[in-house]
Amino acid sequence: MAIPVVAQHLEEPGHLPNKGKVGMICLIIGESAIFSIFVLAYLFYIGKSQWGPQPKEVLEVPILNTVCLLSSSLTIWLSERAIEHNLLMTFTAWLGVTIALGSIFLVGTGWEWYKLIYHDGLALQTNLFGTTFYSLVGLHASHVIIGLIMLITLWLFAMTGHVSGKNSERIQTLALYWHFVDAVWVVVFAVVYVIGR
Amino acid sequence: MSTQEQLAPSRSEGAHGGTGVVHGDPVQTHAPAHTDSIHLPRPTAYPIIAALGFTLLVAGILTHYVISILGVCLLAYGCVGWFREVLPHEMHENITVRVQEISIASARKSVGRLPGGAESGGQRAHVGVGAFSPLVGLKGGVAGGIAMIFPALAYGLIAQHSIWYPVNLLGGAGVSGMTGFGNPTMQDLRAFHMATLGFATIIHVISCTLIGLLYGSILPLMPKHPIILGGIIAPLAWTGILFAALPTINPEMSAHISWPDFLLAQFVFGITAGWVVSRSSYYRTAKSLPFAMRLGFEGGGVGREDGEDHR
Amino acid sequence: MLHWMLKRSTFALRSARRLPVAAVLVGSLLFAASAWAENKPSPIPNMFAPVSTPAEQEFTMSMFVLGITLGILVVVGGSWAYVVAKYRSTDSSDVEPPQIYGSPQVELAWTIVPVVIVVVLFLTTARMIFSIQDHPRPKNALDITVVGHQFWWEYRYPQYGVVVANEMHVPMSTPGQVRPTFMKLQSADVWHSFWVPQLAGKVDNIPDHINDMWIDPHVPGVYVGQCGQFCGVEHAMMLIRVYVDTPDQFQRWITNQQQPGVEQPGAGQNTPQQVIRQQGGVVPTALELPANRSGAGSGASAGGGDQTGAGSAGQPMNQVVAGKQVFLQNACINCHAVQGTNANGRFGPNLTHFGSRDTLGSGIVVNNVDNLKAWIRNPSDLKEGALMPPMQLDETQLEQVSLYLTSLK
Amino acid sequence: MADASLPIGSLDLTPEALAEGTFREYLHGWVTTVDHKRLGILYVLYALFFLVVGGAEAMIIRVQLMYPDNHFVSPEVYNRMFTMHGTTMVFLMGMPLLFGFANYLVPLMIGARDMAFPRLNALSFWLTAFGGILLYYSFIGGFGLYGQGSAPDVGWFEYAPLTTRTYSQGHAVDFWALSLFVTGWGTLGAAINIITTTISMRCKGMTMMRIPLFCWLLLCTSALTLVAITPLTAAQVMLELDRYLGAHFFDTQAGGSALIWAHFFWIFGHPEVYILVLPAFGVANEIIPVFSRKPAFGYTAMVAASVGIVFISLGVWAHHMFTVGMTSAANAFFTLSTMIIAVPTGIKVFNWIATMWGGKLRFATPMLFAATFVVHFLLSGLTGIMLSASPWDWQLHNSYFVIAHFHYVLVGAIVFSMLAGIYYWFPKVTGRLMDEKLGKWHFWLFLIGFHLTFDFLHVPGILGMPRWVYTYEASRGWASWNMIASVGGFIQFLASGIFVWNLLYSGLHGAEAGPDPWDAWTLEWATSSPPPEYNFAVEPVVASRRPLWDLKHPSDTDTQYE
Ligand code: HEA
Ligand code: HEA
Ligand code: HEC
Ligand code: CUA
Ligand SMILES: [Cu+2]
Repeated sequence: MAIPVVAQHLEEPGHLPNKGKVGMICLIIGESAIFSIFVLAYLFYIGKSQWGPQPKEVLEVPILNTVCLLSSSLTIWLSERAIEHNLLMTFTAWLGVTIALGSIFLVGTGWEWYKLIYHDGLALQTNLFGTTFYSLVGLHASHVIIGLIMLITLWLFAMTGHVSGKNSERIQTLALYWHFVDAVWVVVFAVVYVIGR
Repeated sequence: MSTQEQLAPSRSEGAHGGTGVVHGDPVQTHAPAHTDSIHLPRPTAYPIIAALGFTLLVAGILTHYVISILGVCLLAYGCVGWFREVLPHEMHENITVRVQEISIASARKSVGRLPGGAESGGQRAHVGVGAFSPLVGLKGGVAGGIAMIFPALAYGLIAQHSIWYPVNLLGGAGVSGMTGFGNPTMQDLRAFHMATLGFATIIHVISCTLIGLLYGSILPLMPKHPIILGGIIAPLAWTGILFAALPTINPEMSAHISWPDFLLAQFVFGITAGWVVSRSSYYRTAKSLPFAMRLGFEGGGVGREDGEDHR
Repeated sequence: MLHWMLKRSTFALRSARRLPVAAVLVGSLLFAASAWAENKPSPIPNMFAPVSTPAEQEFTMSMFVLGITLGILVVVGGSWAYVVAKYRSTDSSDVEPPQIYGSPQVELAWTIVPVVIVVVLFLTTARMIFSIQDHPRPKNALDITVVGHQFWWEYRYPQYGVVVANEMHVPMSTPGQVRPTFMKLQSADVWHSFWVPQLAGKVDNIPDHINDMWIDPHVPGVYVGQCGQFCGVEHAMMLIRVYVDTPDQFQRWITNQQQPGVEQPGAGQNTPQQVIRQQGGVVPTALELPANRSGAGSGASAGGGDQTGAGSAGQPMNQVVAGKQVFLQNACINCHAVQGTNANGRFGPNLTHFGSRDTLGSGIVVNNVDNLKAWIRNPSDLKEGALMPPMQLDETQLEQVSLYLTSLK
Repeated sequence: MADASLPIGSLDLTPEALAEGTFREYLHGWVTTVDHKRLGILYVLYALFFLVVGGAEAMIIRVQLMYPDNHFVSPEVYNRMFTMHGTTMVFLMGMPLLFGFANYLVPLMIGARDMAFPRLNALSFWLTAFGGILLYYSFIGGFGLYGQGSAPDVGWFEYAPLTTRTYSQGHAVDFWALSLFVTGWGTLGAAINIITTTISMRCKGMTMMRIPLFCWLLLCTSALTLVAITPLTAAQVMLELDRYLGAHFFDTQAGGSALIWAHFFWIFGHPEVYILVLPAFGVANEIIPVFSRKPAFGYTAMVAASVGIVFISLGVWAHHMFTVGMTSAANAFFTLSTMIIAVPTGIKVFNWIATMWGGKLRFATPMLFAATFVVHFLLSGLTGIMLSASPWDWQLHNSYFVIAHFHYVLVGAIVFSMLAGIYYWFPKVTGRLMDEKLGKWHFWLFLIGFHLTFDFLHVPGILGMPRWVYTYEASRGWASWNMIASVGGFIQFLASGIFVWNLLYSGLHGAEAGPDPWDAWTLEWATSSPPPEYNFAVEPVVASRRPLWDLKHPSDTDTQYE
């Protein structure tokens, strides 16, 4: 009589990927598609504005912003590592730095927009450049905001002592999102400030 | 009993994120009276509240901003509630397991077999697995492809005084528009063109590989006269089809082609490829099987020596 | 080809007993192809009755693809029918059939065969695409700019300085006298699509994009089609009429169109057919003129157009002159142009030679005084959602302006 | 082996909570539920409701087109009808139906206790539900507040610039864009959930190459959803930016492009049709083997073909745009990529036929639907190939031939397959069998109606009848074909009535089904009908693709052969 494979030879359920991470990766894939469409629209409309300010005339390359945002990817990675080793203080500190860097980025973007709107007279309605610029950069900024809200919540929990090494998987999932936001900025930066200018 | 080993009870290691953890001792397979309880996520109204909030938020754009404000409030309420539902610990409810034996059995007790499976590679059902290899077909295709170059070039050289003639015809086939080869003159056809050479090579390689693979998989299905089938009948058939269809596919090519010579080249291909394929061991195995089994649609059972499985 | 297809289809019928599907579909396609495939003007815009090179090539293409797919249908559908018929079983014995998991070599075979078929199909299609789309434009070709508007068509003849609406005239093109027509397709507002199946496949009129298309009809007559892209309420009533004239008829027509609009006394009672004959146009043969839509008041019956409005026969000239005044003093001129007057609106159809048209409202009804009155009284009666407002004229004004417009030959 | 018994489920038809609760509590139970089975049922009921609504709209269309020059409804109403019909059927019927099936079945089939994210699951459903309600609210609310406009009326693909403020005043377009924006997030959530469940929640021994084909196809569908629904969401955001904030994405007067909307829509739209059809394949892949008494032929090839379809289908969208004036090279490219899809789909069709070959086919109602699904799909695929030959498509585009093509898939293949699924899994869900006699009536009437309608609609297409026309002239020669099609439509309506009756009747009075009425092989049949909240009292462990086959034939298990 044939004896079927016995259980020991089978894969252990523990080998299945963490569902939080899988879910987050799926979300990121979906979001990337959204961004691609906006990027495509941006690329398609480069140079097609019929009137109003052109990118060359008004855009300045936001070096500081970019540096801040990209380095925040590093800091959040450091905090991920810290929590994995259950170093709560380090974790909280690096998380704080990440939040600070993200906030600087947001303020910088706000400042840039302020200048564009009140100084250069470029609004969403002005021309195709305005339309695509504000929507693409705004889309990214809205993701930064959502990310920041979540990071701040996490930070508050950490400060009140509700976080421990056991949560590190969830924190990594959140960090994944933040990495994604940073990576998207690279694309947005390339498209808006390098190709588009 | 194999049953128990196979669907052996197990204790979950929490890999399911707390949604379905079995508590208690390892379950006894033969103990229907076990009364464990299982944790399932607790029903919650927060998702529906959040969904309603989001919808109202959007609906406000369409109607009145007050509705949006209401939506935002609901959304925030839903999110916070949801958050507290999963943090710090996921809320769950205990469901008591009320085991009742479920018997899984089929009235269909035995499984039909077709004889002769042992030769087909020892499988009950994957006909040809292990024995059949697409490589054979590939080899046949390559061999045929190389072989047919000679009659084709010879034809070009003898009849048209240029080995580029057949190359240009083939290369211009699908690409008359792309290579700017509309309405070619004889001069054009005899001269050397890099583009058509490239296209011709691609077309030749792809089609020879494909047809070779096809030979590799189909000839063993009809193993009686491989050379007649693969070498003569098949090339005749596709030349006939091409003859009928080429005026539509590519009128220029059809106007310049010499069909007898074309057919000759096809025979060379067919015979070579057919010969290579028919030397493979799989081909020889397949010879002894009935057709439907060669096809792999039917039978090909493992002829197990004992009658145990034919209860 | 047809014969062969017919044979195949009866084969399909027999072999596939449980394939009513195939039979019906194949049958009706063949029916459609053969029953109406008369390559001449027809009120049925049948793509299987082409009279112009692009349409003919598309027809060849379609027969080729149809042939191949029918072959596939017969083989695959046939084996389906065979399996379903052969292996249905009411046997309730306790034996399971042999368990087969797969077979690499048949699977390989039925992957490669479709690949080969696809390659053949693709090569053919590609050649057809290039030969239709990238057709070189001969020097003597006629140029027309076709502008889609919400629910009507504007045709500009840049070589002649002529602008007409809704009824397009092109010369016929014969092997002896090749004169294809090349069109530039544009849109004034939303997305439309120009489609006259017997002449060529459709090409879209897109606001931000100019498209090209060409035809070289061989048989004179009137060809119908309609807008092929949803463009608003009256998309259904955005009809197309293409008049294919012999070269000298075309010459006479275009010369007349180049003249400014002059009202011709007493012409109001002419039937459309007479009008066309006077203009040197071709009388539509197999073509019925559109019937009156209900909702329009009284009026001419289908196909005839031989009754005209009561009292219109032999109208004194002064009615027409009065009508001209009505036209020029109302908002009409904001939207409509009549060359030779100060009406030069661009929003609505050009009315310079309105009287020489067979139909009004982009082909929805016969052009006669009654229908015209009904139209001007309230365009939405005939064409709900048309972008011309009801002009609030009284009955005498209506009569006068209608007489004036029909007199513009 | 007759009493091979397993403690993996329990028969518990009336939990006390339910039996004793008031109606209010009962309702409360449904709205707060996070149980994948209940949500699955909700999805399916919701979809069936909208099948009726969309079907009613289709009937209005068919009545209107029955005669030439008909005046049953005004052009404005007609335009609303087909727009809402298309939108409803695709977004509120098709997708919820497939997610309903996925929700109910995927965890059961892979031996899990619930979806990966049960609360997200609830959120997804309710977003879909409220989005649909918002869309239908446009019939009343669209008019009431802002004067012009009512339900969306510019076709289900909402081509720009007809959707700009200039040409569509009122809020019809906004209702379309925003309510589908809402359902879009629901869809995305559901897709994420299904993917994560299949990847991370499998029971022991359930390797990826052992999950039932249905799960594979839903995995593929969900993956496609991730990258296909989101472009639509993005495009809708742009459209609303245009309409509310004065942006110029699709505003042709300010240099915006109408074409780019078309591209964005079809980048979504084409994968969308495969999103709809892949689950239909999945259902067929479960039913055909069971009723042929053979395993699915070529499992690996089926998986490969499905994955192949996912990738290829991302690169073919412009076959909906052959007439927009692309370059000839682009037309050729999209012709090729479109035709290539025939290869993996062909593999599927052949494999289904091979699965039935040599089997013992039992034509119960599920199998009737599943077997005809195969031919319908074959035929509609072949008309698809005709459309993909772009020169012919220049003629056929936007004609009734296209209508016939896609209804052949959407109704003949997808609806047929989904109905097969409903007949097949109804006993699992309710514990009762559906009535066979009514089922056969339903099948034959629906089949006849379907063929009368959609076989004959190919013809007016060839005779030059464009779609979206609220009426046509008698002289065009389209009248008789439309008459036949309308009659067919009414027969479908009748048949659907029988179906609804069958659902209600069998739900209450059907024969007891028992856990495994079809003698099937996947895990969902290893637990009671209906399954308990926790699906399996003990987590199952499997060793092959057909765990129940192994149980039923312990001396001849699959494990040795895979
Ligand atoms: C689920 C739905 C579904 C599915 C599965 C398909 C499948 C296919 N469709 Fe269809 N299609 C739609 C839904 C669907 N379609 C809809 C809704 C529209 C219209 C949208 C609108 O305008 O509103 C549309 C429109 C549409 C168009 C645009 C028409 C136009 O507007 O001009 C085209 C053109 O190429 C097309 C082609 C195809 C092809 C090639 C397939 C292929 O996938 C078919 C492949 C299958 C087979 C070929 C059969 C099996 C294969 C074999 C037996 C192998 C052997 C065969 C060969 C070698 C050919 N479809
Ligand atoms: C899954 C998708 C799907 C389904 C199932 C259907 C089903 C049907 N469709 Fe639809 N259709 C589309 C998707 C679908 N359609 C799309 C996307 C469009 C394009 C829209 C656009 O261009 O914008 C379209 C367009 C479309 C048109 C073209 C309109 C036009 O362009 O002018 C037509 C015309 O005949 C039509 C007809 C039908 C018919 C007769 C059915 C029938 O099969 C319907 C049968 C179903 C029923 C009849 C169910 C009703 C059941 C009941 C009412 C229960 C009864 C209950 C009791 C008695 C208790 N459809
Ligand atoms: C607001 C602009 C507008 C005004 C004012 C207007 N029209 Fe029109 N008219 C149109 C449009 C737009 C059409 C095309 C309608 C269609 O076919 O959908 C049209 C069509 C017509 C046609 C049919 C043309 C054809 O070729 O079929 C006639 C005749 C006509 N108008 C006459 C008049 C007269 C007479 C007046 C004044 C009393 C008038 N119009 C005022 C916009 C206008
Ligand atoms: Cu113009 Cu439809
Ligand atoms: Cu498509």
